[in-house]
Amino acid sequence: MASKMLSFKVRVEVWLKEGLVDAEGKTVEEALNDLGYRVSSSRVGKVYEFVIKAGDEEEAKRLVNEMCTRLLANPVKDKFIYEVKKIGVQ
Amino acid sequence: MASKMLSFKVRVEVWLKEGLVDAEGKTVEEALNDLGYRVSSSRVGKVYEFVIKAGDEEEAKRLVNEMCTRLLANPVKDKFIYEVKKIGVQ
Amino acid sequence: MYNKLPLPFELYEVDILKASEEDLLKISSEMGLNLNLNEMKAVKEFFVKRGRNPTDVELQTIGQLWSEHCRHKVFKGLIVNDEGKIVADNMLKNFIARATEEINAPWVLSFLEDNAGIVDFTDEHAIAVKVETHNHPSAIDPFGGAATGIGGVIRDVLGVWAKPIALIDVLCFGPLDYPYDKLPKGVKHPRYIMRGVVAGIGHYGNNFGTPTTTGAICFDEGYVGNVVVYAGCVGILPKPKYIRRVKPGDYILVIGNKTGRDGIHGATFASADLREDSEVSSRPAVQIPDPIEEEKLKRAILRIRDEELGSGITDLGGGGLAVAVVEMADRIKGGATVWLDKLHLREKMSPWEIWISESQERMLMGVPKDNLEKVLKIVNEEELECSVIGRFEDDNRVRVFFNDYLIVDLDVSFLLSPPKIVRKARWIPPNYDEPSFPEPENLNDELLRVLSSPNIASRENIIRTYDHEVQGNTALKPLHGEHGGPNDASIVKPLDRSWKGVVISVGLKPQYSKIDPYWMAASSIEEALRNNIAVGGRRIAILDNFTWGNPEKPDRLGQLVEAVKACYDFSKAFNTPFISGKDSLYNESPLGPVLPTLLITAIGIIPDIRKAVSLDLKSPKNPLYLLGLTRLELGASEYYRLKGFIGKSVPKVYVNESRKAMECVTKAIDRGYVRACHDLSEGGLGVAIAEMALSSNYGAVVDLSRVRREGVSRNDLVLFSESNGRFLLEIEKKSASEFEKLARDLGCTYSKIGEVSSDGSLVVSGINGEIVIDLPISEIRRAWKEGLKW
Amino acid sequence: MVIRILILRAPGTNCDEETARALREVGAEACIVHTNKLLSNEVDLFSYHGLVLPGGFSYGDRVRAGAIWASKLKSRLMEKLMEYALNGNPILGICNGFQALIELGVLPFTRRTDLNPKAALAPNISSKFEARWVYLKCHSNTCIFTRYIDVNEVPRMPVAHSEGRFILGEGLSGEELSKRGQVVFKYVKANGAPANSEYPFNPNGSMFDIAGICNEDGNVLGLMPHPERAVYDWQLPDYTSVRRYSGHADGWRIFKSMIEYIEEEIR
Ligand SMILES: Nc1ncnc2c1ncn2[C@@H]1O[C@H](COP(=O)(O)OP(=O)(O)O)[C@@H](O)[C@H]1O
Ligand SMILES: [Mg+2]
Repeated sequence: MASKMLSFKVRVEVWLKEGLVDAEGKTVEEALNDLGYRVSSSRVGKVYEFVIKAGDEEEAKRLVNEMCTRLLANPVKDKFIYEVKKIGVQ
Repeated sequence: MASKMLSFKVRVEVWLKEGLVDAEGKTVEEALNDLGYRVSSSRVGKVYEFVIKAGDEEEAKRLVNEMCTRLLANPVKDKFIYEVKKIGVQ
Repeated sequence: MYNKLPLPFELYEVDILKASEEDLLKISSEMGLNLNLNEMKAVKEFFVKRGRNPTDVELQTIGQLWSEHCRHKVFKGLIVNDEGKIVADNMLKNFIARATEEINAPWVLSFLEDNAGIVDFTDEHAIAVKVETHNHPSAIDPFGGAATGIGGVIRDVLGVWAKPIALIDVLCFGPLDYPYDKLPKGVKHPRYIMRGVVAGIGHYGNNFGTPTTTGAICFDEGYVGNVVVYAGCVGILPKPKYIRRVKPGDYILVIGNKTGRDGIHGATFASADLREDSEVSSRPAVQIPDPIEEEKLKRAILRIRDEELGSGITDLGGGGLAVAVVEMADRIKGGATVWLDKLHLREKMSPWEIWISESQERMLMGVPKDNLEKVLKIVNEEELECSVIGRFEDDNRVRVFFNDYLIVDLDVSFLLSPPKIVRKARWIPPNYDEPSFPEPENLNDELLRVLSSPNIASRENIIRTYDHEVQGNTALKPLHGEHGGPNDASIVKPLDRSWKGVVISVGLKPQYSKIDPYWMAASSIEEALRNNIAVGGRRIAILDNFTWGNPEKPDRLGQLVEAVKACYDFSKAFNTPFISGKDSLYNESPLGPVLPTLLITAIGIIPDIRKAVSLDLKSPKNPLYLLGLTRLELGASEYYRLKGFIGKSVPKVYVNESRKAMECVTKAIDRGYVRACHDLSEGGLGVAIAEMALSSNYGAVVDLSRVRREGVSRNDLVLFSESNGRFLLEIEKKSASEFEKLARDLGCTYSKIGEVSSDGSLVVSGINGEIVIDLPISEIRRAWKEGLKW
Repeated sequence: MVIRILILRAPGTNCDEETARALREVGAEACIVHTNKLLSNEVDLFSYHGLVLPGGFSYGDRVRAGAIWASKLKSRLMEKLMEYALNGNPILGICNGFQALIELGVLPFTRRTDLNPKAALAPNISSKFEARWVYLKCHSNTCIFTRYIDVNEVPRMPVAHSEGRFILGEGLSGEELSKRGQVVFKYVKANGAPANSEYPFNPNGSMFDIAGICNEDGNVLGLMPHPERAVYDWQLPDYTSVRRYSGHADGWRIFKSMIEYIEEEIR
């Protein structure tokens, strides 16, 4: 760990895979239509934002991908996308 | 309603306001650190995606803003951001 | 071999008439039927007699109905030893059911037959109970798997027209500090699994609105590759409303969720590549839980029940519509016609998928023509969807149509009688030594270490994420009082106009199966009973839930036979009938088989919940009595485990002693002698007294030399022996002599081993009179409360 | 004449039956009615003396706890509901019902001009569901629901929720609410000392330790704890230890107060 560590700002979005029932999405859609809006195809997901330390962008991406499969998403039912942006040296 | 209606793809993100403890963000951060990642400043939000019908982009934005304050966010604790993109004519 | 028929929907004819043995196996595997050669031959024979080939839907129907999950083939099969001699024939009938039949208790209203077991409660009401396993789904998706486990077992209880009043969750995980780098590929870390499972159970129970009152959690290396999730549900129903009078002509309704591709077994025609991990028999796709949908279902079902509009009901569980329709038709010794295209769907699916989909939150109901309109109105008011998909018939045939085209035409009796399987079993006891290590000098540290072991420490962090009081009827709670003491059982008072309570407890001793599965099972039964009796329960019925490894391996099956034998022996010996249960076999992972695990759930009653006894010490100077004999029985004990040993001397069950102790406790409670009571289990006497004290604001003084013991002469071993049959009681001081007389009259081994103290510490003197433990209760409480960090 | 109370339910409401039992225990007739029946005017709110929004997970607490329920009521019942409240009819929101009243903007202020919520119930600081008994201190002598509870008394009730962290909107102060008698219950320690945000006495991280508030007129109360689970002494978590039974527990007094108010002021 002697090498210099960089900080990266990470954004992860986790969505239920297509084909699985998104009950929350359905409820939201109904409620919005009740309120008089003409809404369809509603889906609900989660966003995570955090800062991570890594040696370089490659590593940061690898780590984030790992975190997604190990904790933030369940690859069996979720799909996820992420972005990693360098924010500075430590 | 005689006038032609357009469809817009909408994305809304809802986050707890800065200054309020984001308990879920904290829990995720702890769990990620448990797993050996060096993560900080973690926050968790919700994303909604849906399609809405409106006369034009102005109207679509106005409607989405309204939906956010009426249902998707509670302005006392939440902040929200949204994007509206035209996807076609009906 | 598959011939697509020229129809506007997907249907294949499968050429089985000309299939060779090899072809038969290929069909079974390509279609994901999971049938062996013998079974496939029986299928072929059936169609040869019919003189036609089956459709894919028919083969899938047979695959589902003949599955291990639905037919309990191992439990009903023939089991032989290495010499080919029969060791068991139909264990379900000849061990489990036989015990219940021989006991022949008049208060058992329905057992091992309907969706849930049913026992008498009051003049008007009965109690229904079911416990399920949901291991495989929870391994794949801990949150969804555990949640749908709860959802599924709730539907079993709704499936006997009962209202759910309590939930049970019993969970086994790998050690939370298991090294990540030792995990085989594809196996998730116990921490991740536990977080998901606990959240899933809380999510479903809390949203659905039934209190999760009872459970257990166990950690062992044997669960790293195979998480174990038991989900149970207790319900109540007015006896006259237990309606099962479906008649030919009654409509078949499916109420609830839209049907989609959930839980359809992994294999399709396209993906021929299955079973690369050959120990795992099926990998149902994930199921998405929706407790609110089920809450609506509950409302509708209870309204339909109260107005007596339905003629029969069952849940849609494993095997989906195929299994539910056939089993319901069989109940009336009749048949059914189904119009499969009428079902409300979420997506476009082929007929076989619709027929066996395991979409959650759906129920099947029989409704007489005249009541249809009223049922539909209720369903509508509860914002549920519903389809009339068929009609019951008086022949023994199940016929399924899709767009008026006949796609299934099978005999009900054929579907319910798969060829009997024959399996080999071998039981070779392991050869462990009794460990020898010096007696530790400081038992303070030993006690604190045992108390903070994850297997013993407080479960408060988990239990408080479950709503255990919704419905407002939880009279004795899983967490007692201010300090969250670990009560032995919980009590629910389900009726406003009666003081009667339902007492719910469990017994779980999987560690003991490392030494001997027979005594593991015996101990589990005995512990479940003792837990129940400790709070005032009686007239106890039990449920068995097995989680085992691959029964095709003789050693696994050998252990299973041992455990099943014990089930018969001790159910009979304690006069406690089995009313329901379930087995989950094939729990294997790259790390080997699951630790053989038997959950015993005990359902007792207490005539008046105001007489319930909790474990916390109540007032200083009251004497403490130990019932039962302490033996040198530390094999697979928590104490040995923490020292790195297994040992040999697994606790046995001495029925006579045990029954006397139980009778003594019940009588003493009824006569008002007992202020506090706790059973001795993991961690033995040391943990029991510590838990009683830490649950209260008092302390205790205990003298180990007064403990009635046999063959134990070391303080640590007396303190941590896990001998069965023991209770620790706080007796009202003024009743002490009456209590002793009662114990003597019953011929019960008892001894006054100390008393409640007011100075807030636990002081234990050893066999030779020296002080071996002196600890402030606050420190004991901290160790116990902080042991299970996650 | 009997006192009739409407208990409103929605899909996922799951504390309606025990709430009805609590009301019957104090002599009222409790009618459990589906929200849709009110929205469709099949049932008239004004034919009831009081309204209770019970606990549960209405519509699965999707979006936010109580948000969907509130939006359904907002879309078709808002004016009636306001009129009902302003007429002085008692309205009680328990747990999910409290969340809905906050989302509706009926609490903390029923008399107001704009429709936006002025408070929120955010996810618990522990980020977990919390089921535990808490001690409350009563701070209001104007709220009609505490006629049977004296100021500074310390009643005990269980909470069971994951979104109960009370947050007051910008520009509003707790003191101001307090002064007007709108802070009805605060979380405290067993001896009545302030919880001062300390977990688990304040189980969710609520601002000013607020557990329950009422409107300006004192006839609308919302609280996170469940009084309907503390109606009888046998529901207490240490019932077997105390052996000092009175028949009823503290939650009973809230329902009793409600009914007495109706008897004296409304009927
Ligand atoms: N191993 C077992 N021990 C005791 N009872 C069992 C066992 N397996 C099944 N049963 C009982 O047989 C009946 C039918 O079981 P099953 O078909 O598994 O029900 P379901 O499909 O509704 O879960 C139930 O009452 C169940 O409890
Ligand atoms: Mg069933």
